[in-house]
Amino acid sequence: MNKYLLYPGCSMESSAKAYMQSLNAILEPLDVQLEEIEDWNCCGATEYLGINLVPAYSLIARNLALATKQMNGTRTVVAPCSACYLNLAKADYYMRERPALDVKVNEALAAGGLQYKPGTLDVRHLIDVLVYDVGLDAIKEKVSRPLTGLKVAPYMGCMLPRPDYKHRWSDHEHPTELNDLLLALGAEVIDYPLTTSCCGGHMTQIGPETAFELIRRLVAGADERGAHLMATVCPMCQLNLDAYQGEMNGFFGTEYHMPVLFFTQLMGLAFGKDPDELGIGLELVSSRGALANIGVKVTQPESAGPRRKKEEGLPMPPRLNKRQAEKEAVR
Amino acid sequence: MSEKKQERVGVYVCHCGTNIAGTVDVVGLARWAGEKLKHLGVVVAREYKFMCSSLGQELIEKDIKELGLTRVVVAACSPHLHEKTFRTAAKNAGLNPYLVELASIREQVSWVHTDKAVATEKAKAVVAGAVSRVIENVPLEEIKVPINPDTLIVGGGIAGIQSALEIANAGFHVYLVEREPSIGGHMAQFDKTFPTLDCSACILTPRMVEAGTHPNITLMTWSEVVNVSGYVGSFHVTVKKKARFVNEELCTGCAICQEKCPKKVIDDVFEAGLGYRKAIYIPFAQAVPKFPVMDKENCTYFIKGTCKACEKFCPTGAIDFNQQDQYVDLDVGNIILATGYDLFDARRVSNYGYGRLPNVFTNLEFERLSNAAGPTSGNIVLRDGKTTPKSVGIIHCVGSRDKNFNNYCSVICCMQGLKFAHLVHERTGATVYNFYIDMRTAYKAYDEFYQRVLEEGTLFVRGKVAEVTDVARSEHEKGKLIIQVEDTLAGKQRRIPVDMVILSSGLQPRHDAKAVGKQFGISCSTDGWFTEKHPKLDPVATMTEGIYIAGCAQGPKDIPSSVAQGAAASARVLDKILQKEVALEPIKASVDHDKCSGCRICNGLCPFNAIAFIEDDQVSDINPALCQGCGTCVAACPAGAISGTGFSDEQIMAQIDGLLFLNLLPVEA
Amino acid sequence: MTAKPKFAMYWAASCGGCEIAVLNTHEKILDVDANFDVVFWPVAMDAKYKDVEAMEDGSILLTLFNGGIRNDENEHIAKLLRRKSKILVAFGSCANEGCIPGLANLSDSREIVHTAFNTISTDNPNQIYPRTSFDVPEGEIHIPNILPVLKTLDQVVDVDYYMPGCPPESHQIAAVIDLVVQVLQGKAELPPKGTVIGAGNSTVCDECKRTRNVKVIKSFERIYNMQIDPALCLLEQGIPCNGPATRSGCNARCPTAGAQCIGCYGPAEGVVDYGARLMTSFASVIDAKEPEEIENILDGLVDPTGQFYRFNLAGSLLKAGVPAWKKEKV
Amino acid sequence: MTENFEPTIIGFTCNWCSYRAADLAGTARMKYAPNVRLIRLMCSGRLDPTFVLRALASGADGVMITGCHPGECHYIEQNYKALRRYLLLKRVLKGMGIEPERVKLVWASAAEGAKFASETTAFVEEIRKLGPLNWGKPSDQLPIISEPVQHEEVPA
Repeated sequence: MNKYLLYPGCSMESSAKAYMQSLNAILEPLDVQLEEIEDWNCCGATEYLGINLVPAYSLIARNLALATKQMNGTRTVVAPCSACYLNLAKADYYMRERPALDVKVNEALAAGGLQYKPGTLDVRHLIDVLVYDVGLDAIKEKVSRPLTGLKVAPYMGCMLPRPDYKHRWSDHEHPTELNDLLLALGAEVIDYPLTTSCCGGHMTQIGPETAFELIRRLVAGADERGAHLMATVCPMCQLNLDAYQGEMNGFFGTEYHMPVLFFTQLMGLAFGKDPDELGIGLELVSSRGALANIGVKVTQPESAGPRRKKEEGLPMPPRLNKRQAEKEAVR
Repeated sequence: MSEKKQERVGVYVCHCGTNIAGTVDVVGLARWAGEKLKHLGVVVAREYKFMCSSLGQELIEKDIKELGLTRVVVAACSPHLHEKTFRTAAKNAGLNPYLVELASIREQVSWVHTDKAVATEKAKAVVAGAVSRVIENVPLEEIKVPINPDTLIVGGGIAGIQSALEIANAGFHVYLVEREPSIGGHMAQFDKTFPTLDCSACILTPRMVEAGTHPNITLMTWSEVVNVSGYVGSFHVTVKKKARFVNEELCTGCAICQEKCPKKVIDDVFEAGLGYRKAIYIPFAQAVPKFPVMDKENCTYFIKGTCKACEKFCPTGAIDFNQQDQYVDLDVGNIILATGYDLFDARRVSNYGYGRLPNVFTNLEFERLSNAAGPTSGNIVLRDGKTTPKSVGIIHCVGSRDKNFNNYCSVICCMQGLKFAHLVHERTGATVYNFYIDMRTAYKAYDEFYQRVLEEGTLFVRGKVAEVTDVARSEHEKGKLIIQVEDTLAGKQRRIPVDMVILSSGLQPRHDAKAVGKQFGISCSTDGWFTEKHPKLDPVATMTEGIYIAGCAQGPKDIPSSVAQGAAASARVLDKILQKEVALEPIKASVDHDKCSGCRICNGLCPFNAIAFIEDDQVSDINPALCQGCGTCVAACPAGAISGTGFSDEQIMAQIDGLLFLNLLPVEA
Repeated sequence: MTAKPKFAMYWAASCGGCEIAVLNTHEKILDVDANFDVVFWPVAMDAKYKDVEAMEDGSILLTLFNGGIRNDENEHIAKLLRRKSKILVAFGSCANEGCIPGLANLSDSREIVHTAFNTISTDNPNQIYPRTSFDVPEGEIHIPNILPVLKTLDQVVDVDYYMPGCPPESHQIAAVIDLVVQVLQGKAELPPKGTVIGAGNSTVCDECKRTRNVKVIKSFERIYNMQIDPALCLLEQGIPCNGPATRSGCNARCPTAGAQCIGCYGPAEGVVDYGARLMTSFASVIDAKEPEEIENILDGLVDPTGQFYRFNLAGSLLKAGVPAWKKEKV
Repeated sequence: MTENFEPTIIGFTCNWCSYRAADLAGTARMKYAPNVRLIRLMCSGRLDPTFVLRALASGADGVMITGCHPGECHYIEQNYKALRRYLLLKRVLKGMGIEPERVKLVWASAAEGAKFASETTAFVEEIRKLGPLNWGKPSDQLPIISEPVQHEEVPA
């Protein structure tokens, strides 16, 4: 029995419901127990650290401080989200590196009657725990419906393997953890050199055009290399690639259809779980077709792609199509 | 303790121009020593501008003679610089050299402190320490050991070959031990050599042949040193001659066995994995010696028990499947290590895609690729074996000058990159890009070569390559390798599509360098290269007497430097041989048998096996010739039965008290 | 020889074991009586300090002084006997190196008194503490004042010979008595001043019969936790045996009996600090290179200070009654 | 007592690494605290705990032991012996009531002049914080046997 503290992070209850559902579904067969940190708060995501360090770190450290209260037997905090994982790990690391910061943060925590001694906890990402603690052999054992014939693009995302504070990952540019896991599930893993390229992060909100290009590269790369779907380990990556795929297509005038599932969902499938139980079908780019390759029927209705807010106020011209514009420019 | 023996000590304070006098009140210091250290036996204390000058030395010699000094303290620079100078001076004046102590008031005082008062106080303490210590010094005589004129050279690369020839030509015997089936080393794999572009084989082969046929050289290839004992002058070495399964007496090197052998194996040593060899093989045409070796792991007979094709066809019946490894014992006086380097494993830089992207090659692979005797007979083609590249990118500093891998510069890559650029250009007319951090083309005629390659039209991009990928972002990138790099001269990101990428993998210490170092009793630097005695003034000697290093074993270097070092090392060895005997520092440990209770605590402590246990008398004993004088056993003996010359308990404790003398003054007053 | 030469024996801070060891020489004690006129020996006979004070300086030929200098009475008598004696012998571990009483130097003298008069082991509800002087109808009475640290004899007065052991082995005492008698009869010479007598020059291992090999210590054990190989060196079995650093002369009694040597014969000839020798030799043969490993092994040494300085503390560099550098100027 | 207190420290160096590091610091004119007075040994393996005890007993406030980095010992592996002795010595000092921090082990290769300088200065500051050792104080302190000290239990 492996027991860990869980820091779910905001998205697990909203945009990444499917991640949470599928995670819960595979815990029992893998004999893993996760205890949620009580009264956890936002990790500050990718922005806050860029704005004001001390409050940002204090915000993160609060979660660590809370976690220490619950560590009976375990000192490992598991985060399923890459951004959460990185932030928690980062806070722990820099508090140790910079005593000054440690002092300031602990002053802040003290205000809430909390304190955290850096190094007390071991912050790890879900896949790290599954691959290295539970182990690929144990996972293999549980596979009852191998994903044979399903071509998967393993997408780790950019935040997970770097910076690698505790030298956990096989490689920083081309980590193999996700490949190995998918292979263990029987899937056919395509060579996907983009595995650690950026998904655009919150650029979708700040500079959509930049984000679209980044998303395009990832989707196109997977598509050209014949992937049926992409596997991801991070809610934000999934959200960007899934929810913005339609807009990206519109922007470039392309017609990619690349479902993006969480690796836990694929594990669930391989363990013979029912797709519904795994939140399959919640994705916007439907995996129905892709999963048909391994004879998995997705019962849930195919969603109508990204739901847009009803247009209000005055009409506006459609978004400029870059390619179109170029063609016209030529003339 | 010191009061009882009345020594007559002379203290000499050096100004070292202003180096010391600038920060230390040398005159005051000398006066202080003369007055305050009287009770220790100081009879004269002088200061002088340059003690190391002949006049300074004469000053000391004169006092020794006229004032009958029995001990001398020179307060000057570090003993590592001038200890010898002043000891010799004392010797000239008839005083045992080991009764002289240097007090380092330059490196340890004047150069590292600024406040004159403080510096002077510290200098006083240092001098008091030296005076107290020198009183406890005892006269020592250098230990002389004979030098065996035979020499062992480990590693048959160009450096080792050079050393061997120099010594052999001087008329002394050399054992040249090589791990691989043939001597020649990396140089034999190369095609052309920079900057002159003369063919590597053409200039190397004659040397190899000379080494192979020289009456004074015993060549031992396919062999490894398994044990080393002894000390300078008389090392005992055991060499393992791995079974060749070929009788060298009978073999004529006709290579029919190789021809007939049905088993093809990828040759990842000589062909750098780019070509094939047979299970029984001669690594390359010009191999020395010419005898083939059988690779037991891959030989069908050893695996299945049948085949023996080689045996059937061998005209002289030289194949011997029952051959066993042999162990040969050698006695030598000196040892030269020329064990060379390993190539950095480019797969570690995963973002360059070596091992993942077929058309990414390493520098060594390219050497074979461009080599007329190589797998493609010199055709520069892609991994598919036929397509000629239209554009080639050469990436410098792969694994070198990189905090993630090796911090050091691998020295050869820049020139090698230029050489490759020239060869590609000349043979394929392809566009060539060089991606470099800095171009380093020092040494004779190197920069001229750079100019030449520039004129040939090779393109140079200054910037560390971020990534080599096959993920196209646009049509014209499709099917190419895209090199993503920041052009730091143009100040922008560039994506340059090419057909072929060559990685200038850096040089690394041999994977087993540390173990080998331990075996021969020499140390490695943090990078793993063998440590030389002095980085500038003694680059081929090591801290261990009688062991020398040459070539890349000591650090990355090109062929000319390797050859120079090989020659230099043999010059050092010849000097030892011609002296016939060598004087060892008399800093040794010895056991007082009356006090020794034979508890055997010390027995396991000596890495040089100098400590032996005498069963009959139940006491431990130290062989002075083997003892290197580290003093670990002295410090470890529970009975205080082991004493060490030069650094005895008495000397050190006296020095402690001396150094603290100033602190004690108020208490005494 | 008209009058027999005078003999004295005194105990300062000690347990009395030394006197017993002397009596334990059996009939040899008669030689003492036969050859000496015993003038002062508080344990064995009645005599007053003033009698000794009355003697003329140097009139006692031989004084065996055992016990450490714990209070000003000890110090006073030490100085007195030094004046009165030709040959003053530091007799037994206490006088030589402080022995068990010397361990008190690890604590402040106030703590010591406090421990003696007011801890759970003492029934002293009214917190009554001794006074150095007190007025009674008969007049003022004095008790000796405790010194801040226990000193060895030679930290207080000049000593002629040292005879180690807790207590010195009777056969060694006998030998010494023989020697002195021989000297008296002009048949032998006295050893040079400062010599250690009644002991060997080497260490206990010299007399220990156990077989010894190259030492590699993987762990330190406490003797009651394990099955001891009766023939093998105890240290090699992980038992911290002080034998290797302890002066020979006792015929390796303890190791022979299966218990580790605890070092009562003190350091070997010429050793400056007894504990240091043990530290350095034990540490040298520990079989570990990583700090953590080493610390784990060292954890097996419960109370290293006590292990290495049980007998030698007052005579050691750091816990000597006076700082080493002062001592040298004495 | 501790204000403007200048510690006196004895430093033991290895002839092959740290002593050369000190030389290098000199040739490079690096400045560091003047409180450390060096003694050259052939190897940190020569370091006999007696020397450290002697230094502390003779008026030093701290002792710095330096040697080659693990695995780089000029005598192959003798610095490991120094390490082990050092770790044991610290335990003994603690038992004697001396702050173990007064003795410090520093690895410095011949190339690490800068490290030698900075470590030295750092150690001097550490000792300055600890204050003077004043060894031999117990014998100066006078016993007051009639007034009990104010704590219940003292380990006897």
